[in-house]
Amino acid sequence: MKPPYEIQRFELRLSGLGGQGILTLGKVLGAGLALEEGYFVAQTQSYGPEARGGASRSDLVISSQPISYPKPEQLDLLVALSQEACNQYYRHLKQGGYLLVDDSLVKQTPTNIYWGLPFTTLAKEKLGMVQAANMVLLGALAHLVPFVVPRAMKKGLETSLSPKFLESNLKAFQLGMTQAKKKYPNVQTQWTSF
Amino acid sequence: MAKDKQQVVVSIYPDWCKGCGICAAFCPGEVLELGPDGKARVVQGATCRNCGFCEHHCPDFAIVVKTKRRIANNREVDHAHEG
Amino acid sequence: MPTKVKKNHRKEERSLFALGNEAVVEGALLAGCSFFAGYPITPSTEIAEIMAERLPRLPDGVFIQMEDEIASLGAVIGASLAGRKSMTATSGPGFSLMQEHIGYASMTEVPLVIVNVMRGGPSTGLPTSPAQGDVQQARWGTHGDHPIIVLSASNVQECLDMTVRAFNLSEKYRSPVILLLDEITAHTREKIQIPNRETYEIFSRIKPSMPPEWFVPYEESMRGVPPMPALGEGYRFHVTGLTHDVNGYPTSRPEEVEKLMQRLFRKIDQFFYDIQIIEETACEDAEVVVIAYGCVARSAHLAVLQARELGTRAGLLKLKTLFPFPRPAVERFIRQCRAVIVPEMNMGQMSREVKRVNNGLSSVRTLNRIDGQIITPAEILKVLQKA
Amino acid sequence: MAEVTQLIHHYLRHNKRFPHVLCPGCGHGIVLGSLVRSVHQLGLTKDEVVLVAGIGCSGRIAVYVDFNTVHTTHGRTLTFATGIKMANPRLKVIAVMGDGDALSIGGNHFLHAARRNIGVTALILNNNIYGMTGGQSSSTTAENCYSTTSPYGQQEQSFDIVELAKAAGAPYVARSTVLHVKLLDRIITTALARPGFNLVEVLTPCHTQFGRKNKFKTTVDMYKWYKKNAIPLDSLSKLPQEEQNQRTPIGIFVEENRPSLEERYAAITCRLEEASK
Repeated sequence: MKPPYEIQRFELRLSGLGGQGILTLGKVLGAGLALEEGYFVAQTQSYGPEARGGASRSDLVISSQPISYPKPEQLDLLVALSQEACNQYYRHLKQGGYLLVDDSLVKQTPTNIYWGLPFTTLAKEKLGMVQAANMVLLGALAHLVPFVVPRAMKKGLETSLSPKFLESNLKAFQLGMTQAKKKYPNVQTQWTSF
Repeated sequence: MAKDKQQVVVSIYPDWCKGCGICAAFCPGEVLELGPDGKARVVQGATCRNCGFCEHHCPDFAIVVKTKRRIANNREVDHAHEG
Repeated sequence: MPTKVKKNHRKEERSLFALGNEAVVEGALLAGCSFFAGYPITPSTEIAEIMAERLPRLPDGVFIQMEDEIASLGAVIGASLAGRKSMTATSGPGFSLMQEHIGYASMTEVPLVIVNVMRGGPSTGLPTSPAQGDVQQARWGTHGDHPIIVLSASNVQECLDMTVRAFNLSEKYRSPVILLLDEITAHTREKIQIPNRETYEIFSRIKPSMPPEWFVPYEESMRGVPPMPALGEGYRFHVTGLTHDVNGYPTSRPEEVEKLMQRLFRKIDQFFYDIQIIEETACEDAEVVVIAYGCVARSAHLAVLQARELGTRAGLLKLKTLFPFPRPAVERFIRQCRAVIVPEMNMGQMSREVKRVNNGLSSVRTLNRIDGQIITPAEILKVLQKA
Repeated sequence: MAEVTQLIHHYLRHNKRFPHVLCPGCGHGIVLGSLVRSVHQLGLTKDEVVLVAGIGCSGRIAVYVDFNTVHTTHGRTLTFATGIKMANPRLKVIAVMGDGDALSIGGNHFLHAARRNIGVTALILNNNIYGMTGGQSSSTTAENCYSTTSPYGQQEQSFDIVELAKAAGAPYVARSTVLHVKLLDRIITTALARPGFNLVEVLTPCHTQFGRKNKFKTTVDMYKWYKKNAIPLDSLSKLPQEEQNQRTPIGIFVEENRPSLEERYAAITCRLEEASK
């Protein structure tokens, strides 16, 4: 199992509010990258009182080499699903880092250079379940981030989810990927940060 | 119990007796008393009613009440089901 | 040394993307743990939760949630006496409550494993933030002189490996073993390999082989570790936290007390090199060595590599066994280097040990952080470059 | 009757020094005798019995009998017993505790052991005082009684062990004094034969530390006081109300059937095993 890309150290933060499925997403994404694609991944998340109801955060450090320091220092990619999260963590983005927001929830971005997709709206309107927003996001990541390989992510979902939930999740994943592809067709060439 | 009245011997292990006096105080036949050494001793074995009070209540396992027949036969307790 | 290798139940290796706390459970089950008693406390709670899910599914697994941590360790000792490999997991305040029974287990030589996911500050302190505040408590928390084995882990795979090791050492030396983790290590998810049981060395306590009437429960022997029967196996003996003679009966006769205490220490001391493990990174030609453990060792690792790139001959000595303290290794580096740096998330608990070894041979720098934040590679690098 | 002492001797550890360490007239020895007779009557082997004891005078009796004996820490007896029973439910686990042990320092463990109905027979040897440490007041020292820490009379209300055990949910609760040995034998035997948490409170005199400070001239006076004061539970209601409050009822207070924790746990394990097939 050889990872498709050589990654030095890629730092990704998923952030938003409790209930948006951010912690689950972090787990699924991390497991997919680590177990299906063979990267070294260290995933941490915010614990404590703040994790319930308030802000929610999941961090991943991804590398082709063993990871020493497990926490992100300068983010390569920030995913923000709430205005607060976007405001709070934008300053942790490193120069040339990318920002991806749910533009149905984040109305004011601190920069003009960002990717925006309405994950929550898509989940609500196209799938009828707002909880699937995180899987729509995962689908988008699979298109936007070169080393997030769609096939590996789907396989990860198959092994971790019960058949009962699998179909709807895969549908959400597919939706996210299609929408991202439609809006940002040439994204892969833009990556310089790893 | 009464019919065994004459066939009983009460004996005390002086080494284990601490002289608390429970046996002497409660013995219905007044068989026992505390001797000058502070330990229990048998003063009138003949009045023993074989009630077993002293044996059950001796906190130091120092009193044995034996029937004479039992002494003659030298029978042991059946420990068949012991570990 | 006679050892028993357990038969494996699961043949193939598996990979898992797991929390440090999950890895502890995997390690414990791999080592043959079949009894867990605990009381929920952040940030160790996942260990109890996963045990509650897993143990009842094993043929003889027992999970019980007790009323507090004192009770938890009491139940663990009871289960271990009854022949089970047993463990509990806790965090700072709960660890304080366990001290009484750590002493009891030490005196009665009951094998067991305590995982303490450390948190910051005295009292309730910083419940959800990382710290390394219990290092000396793990060593000296209980009253009276006693030997103890304290291990630590710095990444998720090590959580598994060191839990297995903790069980092995506790069974081998009939001693409580404490595994110190921190919130970062316990709450980081990483890929782990769950090894094949056949390839893994698993020790179980040695049982007496002589007939019960010849059995002397705390007999003096070369190894100093008497064989240990389980309750109900026919070897009836007395277990007591009082100083006891070789038969286990309480004694206060000086010569018997002295002998017992000496043996308790000897059984750990004489196997120092079996118990002690360290990990060296870039140490051969190092002029400055960082001595670290737990999550800080990960920061230190990155800092050392960065320092090398910048031209400083830096090295990392990662402690995996905190106690008995790896004096010989530390002494070697102190002689070799112009400076050693001990970064830790407390006010200097391990650096005390290092300084005791130092005797003025080199410069010992400390780097302490007590605000619930991990020491970053950049902070260590700064000290490294100045040292 | 000869078999009584002979029988007890069969269960004693003769390589241990006798007479035992307890004071003259201490009732703990009587309880030990009763316990041995009960074990014998039920045909339990020495190997399957685990006697777990706490700290204090009561804790010392474990060492004298040839069972599996564990002398634990102060107040934590029931936690060890819980671990042992859950680890090996085939063992007959008996916990011997004093009043200070079980109800002061170990009060919480006592409540929880009763609540979870762990299969342990708990004997609380209640002498209303801390004996071994020199006669300090315990949570069962009656109001206005004297002790070294209540030199002007105890100002606190005392616990009623039976009521406490009932409230905590123990399915078997009984009380006797060491003077009422026949009752004691009967309730200990019954308790040992039952599953779940069975509580036996034994009133046992401590003349050395309690009696002397509270106007009992001799040990025997304390036994006489038990004789006068204790009353079988079913006779209690025949007394006038004000006299009822003066007397200590003895007998069986609760006798119910409730599945023990280890039985319920085994049922879960079974269910999970079935489901996985």
